[in-house]
Amino acid sequence: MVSGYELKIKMKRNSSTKKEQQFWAYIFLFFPLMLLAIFVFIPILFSLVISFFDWELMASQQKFIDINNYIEIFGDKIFYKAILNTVLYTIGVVPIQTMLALFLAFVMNQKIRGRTFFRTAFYIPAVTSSVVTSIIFVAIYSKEGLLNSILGIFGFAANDWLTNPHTALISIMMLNIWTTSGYFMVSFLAGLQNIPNSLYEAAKLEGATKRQQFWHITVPMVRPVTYFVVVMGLIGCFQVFDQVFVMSDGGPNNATTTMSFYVYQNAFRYFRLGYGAATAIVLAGIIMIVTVIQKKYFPPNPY
Amino acid sequence: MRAIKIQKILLLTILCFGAMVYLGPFIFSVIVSFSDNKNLINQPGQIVNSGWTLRNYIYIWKDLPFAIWLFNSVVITACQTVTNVFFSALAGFTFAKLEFRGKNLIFGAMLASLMIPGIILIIPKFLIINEFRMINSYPGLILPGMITVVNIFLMKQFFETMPKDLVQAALIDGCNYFQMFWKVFIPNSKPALAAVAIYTFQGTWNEFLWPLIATNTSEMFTLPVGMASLRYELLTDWPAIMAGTILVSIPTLIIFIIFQRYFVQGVASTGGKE
Amino acid sequence: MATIEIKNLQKTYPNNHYAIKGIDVSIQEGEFVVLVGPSGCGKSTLLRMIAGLEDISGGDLFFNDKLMNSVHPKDRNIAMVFQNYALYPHMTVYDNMAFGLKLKKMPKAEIYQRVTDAAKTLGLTEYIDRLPKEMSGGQRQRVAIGRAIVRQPDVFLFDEPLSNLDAKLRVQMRTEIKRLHRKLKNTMVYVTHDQIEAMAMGDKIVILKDGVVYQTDSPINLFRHPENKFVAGFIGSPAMNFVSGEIIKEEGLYFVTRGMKISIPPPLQVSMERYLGKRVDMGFRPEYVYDKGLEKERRLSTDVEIEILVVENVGSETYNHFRLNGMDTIYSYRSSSSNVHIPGEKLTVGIDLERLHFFDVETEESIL
Amino acid sequence: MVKSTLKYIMFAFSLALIASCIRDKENTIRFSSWQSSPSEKRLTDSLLHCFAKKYPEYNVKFELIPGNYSEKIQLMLGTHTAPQVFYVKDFVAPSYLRYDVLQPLNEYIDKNTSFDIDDFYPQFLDAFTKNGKIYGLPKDFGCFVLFYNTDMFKAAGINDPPKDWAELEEFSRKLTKDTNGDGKIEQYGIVVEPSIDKLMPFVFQNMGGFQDKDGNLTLNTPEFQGALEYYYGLYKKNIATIPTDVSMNNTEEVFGRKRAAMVISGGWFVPQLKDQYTDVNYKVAFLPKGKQMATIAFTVAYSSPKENSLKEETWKLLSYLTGKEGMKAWTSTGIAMPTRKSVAAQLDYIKHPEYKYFMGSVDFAKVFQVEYNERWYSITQSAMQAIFYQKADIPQKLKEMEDDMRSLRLKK
Repeated sequence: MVSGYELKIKMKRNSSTKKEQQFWAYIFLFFPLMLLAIFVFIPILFSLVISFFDWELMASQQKFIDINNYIEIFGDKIFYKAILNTVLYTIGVVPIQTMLALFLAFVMNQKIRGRTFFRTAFYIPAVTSSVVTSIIFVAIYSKEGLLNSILGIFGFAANDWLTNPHTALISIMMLNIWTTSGYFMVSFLAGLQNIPNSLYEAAKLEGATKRQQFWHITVPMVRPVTYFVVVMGLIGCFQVFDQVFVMSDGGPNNATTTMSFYVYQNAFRYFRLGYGAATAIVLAGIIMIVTVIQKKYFPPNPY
Repeated sequence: MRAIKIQKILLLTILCFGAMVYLGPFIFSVIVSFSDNKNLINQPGQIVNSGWTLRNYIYIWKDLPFAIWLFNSVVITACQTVTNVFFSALAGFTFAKLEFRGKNLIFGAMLASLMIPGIILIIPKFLIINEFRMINSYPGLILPGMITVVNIFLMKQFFETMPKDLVQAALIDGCNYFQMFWKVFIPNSKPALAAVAIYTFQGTWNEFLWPLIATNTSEMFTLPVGMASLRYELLTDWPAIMAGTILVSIPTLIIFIIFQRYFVQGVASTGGKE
Repeated sequence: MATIEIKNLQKTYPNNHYAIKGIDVSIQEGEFVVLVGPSGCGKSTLLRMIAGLEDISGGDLFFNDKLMNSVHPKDRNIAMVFQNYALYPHMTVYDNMAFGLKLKKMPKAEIYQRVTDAAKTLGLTEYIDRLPKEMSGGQRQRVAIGRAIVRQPDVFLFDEPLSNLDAKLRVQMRTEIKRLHRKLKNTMVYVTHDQIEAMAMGDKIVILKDGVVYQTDSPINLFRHPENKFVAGFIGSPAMNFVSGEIIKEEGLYFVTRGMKISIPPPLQVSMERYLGKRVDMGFRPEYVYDKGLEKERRLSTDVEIEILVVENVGSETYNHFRLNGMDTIYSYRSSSSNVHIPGEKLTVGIDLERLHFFDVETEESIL
Repeated sequence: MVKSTLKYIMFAFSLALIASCIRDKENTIRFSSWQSSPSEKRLTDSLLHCFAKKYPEYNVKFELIPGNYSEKIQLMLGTHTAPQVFYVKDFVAPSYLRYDVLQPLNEYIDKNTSFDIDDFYPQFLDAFTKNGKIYGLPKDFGCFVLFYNTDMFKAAGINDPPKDWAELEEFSRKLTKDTNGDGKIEQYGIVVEPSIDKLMPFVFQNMGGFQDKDGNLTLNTPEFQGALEYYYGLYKKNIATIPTDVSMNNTEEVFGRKRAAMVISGGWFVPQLKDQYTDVNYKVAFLPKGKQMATIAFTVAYSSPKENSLKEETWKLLSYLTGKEGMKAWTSTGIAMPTRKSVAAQLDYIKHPEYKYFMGSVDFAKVFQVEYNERWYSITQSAMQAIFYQKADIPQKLKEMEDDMRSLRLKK
């Protein structure tokens, strides 16, 4: 490396710090960019290409079928069901986890003994492998599992949460809220601690109650964090996969087939890689439209 | 005064209840994993009354390829975390402190790629790795995770807060740009490096979709993939499965408790900025 | 030690913005040269070009008659002290100073010798194992200087090294750097935006504005004989007063403006002839305005009636701000602290005719 | 700091390096299968052990594939990581055979006259044959029979297993009981599941099928629908249960844990009963007759990928495993039935009190193969679930299934 650099100096008599920087910058970026190209940039384009093929893993030659995959998507009932499930999932999870996280953060931000313990407790689900939490919840949700025995104490009839098509998706949603709310709580907590105390003091002088302080100072001041939490929540929910794979395998009767899971199924169970790529692209389109809409109508900081 | 006291008690009650909800499943899983009653899930209320045993852990460890999965997870996580942090820091430094042609273009492309949902990459990534004949191998598992745009972004933001004078001082002291990066900037970015490292560690250790797709044989599985396969292999042998979940969780838990400060800092630093 | 020769040096940015528009400066061996000017004048850029941290877009830079344009900073045998000290936060004082030497693969013993010597010179011996964050601003500044000293460079470059210190410390460090210069006798180039600092420190001062040298001279010459209106206004505190007026001829040349008629001193009569009937700017320093009632010996101008607006008493002296005859501009006048005026006081003053400056309205050049 | 970081990097990379160096020996034959029970695993191990004894120059490495076996094998074939020898299930065979990825074995079979290909039952060999080329050698077969709990039957006063649909329903009703009087049913007559495999015997018994000879779907026919209505009826009438209703994973477990008196299962269940559910007294019977006697036969073949650097070695293993000697060793425990006539005769299974029902089923058992993309299974599975969990309308569902599947037909 060094000799190359010296060579460069010799070659360019009028070499300069700018040229030198450029030279090093390209060296530094070479490997990262190569990896990014292979595993991010090229795949994005490649994915588009695949989606126009009837791409089969074991076939020696792939068949170009122009937009037939996309045509099939628009007549595919399960695809619509997957979109519906994903949307329901997102609508159910994002607001609740955001509010819960804000609530927890607000409670935690009071002067309370054992804050570190509670923070750790709330955060642990977020750092645990999604496969692990999913498996634990399969046990909890099973017909004779923990949830039903607790509900039984209050006289509720046992329900097989994951094989009942009416409750399967909701069960996974609850798991998701349980895992992520602690994570986002920490984000909110950081946001809350960044609010200058003087604002609260000023509000107190003007006679604002605790509740008014919460709605008129806390909520607007953590808006950038809220934005971040909502965006991350949306992205996470739109791509939920692990829980579905472990807990319900998309069933019963596709009640929990989400978009990501459907992409996976098509590509790696039915080996229809072209069709899978096409569904992924449609999904990506939907996610991007939602983010654009969100950016437009719910900007991070309107002030 | 009394109102404040009542309020405090109320808050504490809420928090304790919350802690129960958040920790309960893990406690449940620990209890089940030590139980010697395979049927216990079928007999509600008897969880605690059953006998205690280490048998489930012994079974998981000795009769299942758990040790191999653990080894795989450790190798992959170690390689990915180290290289990812290194490359992210290097690229972040380059974008933050060096001027070069095409900088804005490259950085713009990277930012744009953040907008693309990851699911779109899975199929082409699989096909590309397959072209390299790397499916079901360590390189196939490690390479795609060696660089993350978000980490580059975080490191860039961090390096931008460091004064430009340091660059010039190092230049005059006779550093080349790599020495400058390695001897001046890296030693001064421990908190950022730790946050990125811990994030990467956690993400890699828990990563499921890619190893699921990129591995075929049990001896290449990582812990999460192995665990997921146990779900169907052990079926309702819940004590054994729960023993597995506990074993998988312990490393993350240890890391989390040791580095909690950095975790929280990391969340705060990513959450604060958008 | 080295001489520095800057010839028609230029700096252009890609957006065709000229930061430095062809500068010529020559610096003698062992000279202490200060580059001064308002912010954005290009003084730091010029310094960084000397250091090799910025590319040279045009012109030549010589050290000891050797062309330096494309020499790497580390090979120019220079040392630089930065505004923000730019100490390596993770290194102790010792390591900070030794870092450059280590990179040069200097023997350990010699590094030790040099660093301890420098530490002794700067009074840092007892702090040698501390980290920068454990030290005060002044101490850090010393470390930064120490780091420069140990390299035993041909040229020291200072980039506003004192601007982050509080006023008192700044004055103290100023003398210390001067003392250091006297001891080391190195060529030093010093950048500051503070003209007082420049006047106090420089053997030679280069005044820059918008990438152009306005004047290069010794401090006293700059004060006495500014070559243009900018330099005249930049040097001195409070700044020089300017008033615009016309040249008329009665029994000799006069400068007239509302309520003021000042006869042009004889040495200037000839050159002012050209401006007869034209507008010129006249400048006079607050130091050379006198209370007619008190000052009898000097040759003062005709009476000027003023009304004091604001009085600033700084202890040793007093700055009185006033308006001239309904004009908007506020002028100042320095009086001794024994002669205290009060706002609203009306006063008759005169200006020392020996100390007048006249400037061409268009070129802003001094008329001599 | 710098040095310790370097150390970590070196450590991580050396780990990876070591890990990737732990490679198999050059001439190792990789062998993959799923495992339905620990007893099957033991059997596989001993069989491979015998092979190793006989041919010590070959290394065979067993790689277990848990969960989603067929997908994984197809993925491995597609990703150049397939083992040299692996199981192929009969009903996914068409999707394997459609690509040119399996090794045709005719050449080897022809060379080795002692292998005696004609000894195989032809219907099992046919399942792996395309255009006259044999791509897999059936190692064994199994078929659905009826297991019934003799204690429960005795307690309900029934002596013989049900012979036809009417008896099956009648007996089930009698066997469904609330044994401890808590108002909930503890014991069901039969355990069924919302799955196409368990339904198909009933369809065949009702003279129906999944597809006709030309490959057109025949779901929307009275025969298919009648079978489905009867099958679902058992559950609807609350005389049958499904595993999830009692928090279990499969029907065998429900039977083993004495929550149901009857179960439809295959030979692989026998060792499980003997190992795990030792307290269950049971007997085996032919499936009850509908319009005709019928059941499904499952056969599994050993196949080998075309992309294989150890073809000769592979053939050695294949021919050992499916040869007379290997098959005898494999099937002598009764885990599965032999697909060679000679082995069946040798083992005398035709007269065995239990196995005779498996061997006897060969006469009327059908091999179930579907010539549609893998997705057909998920579609039918979803439909079955919709019927069982959501009480979906059966005729309408059948029509939907046909519509959804039509475009998935495999290209020739």
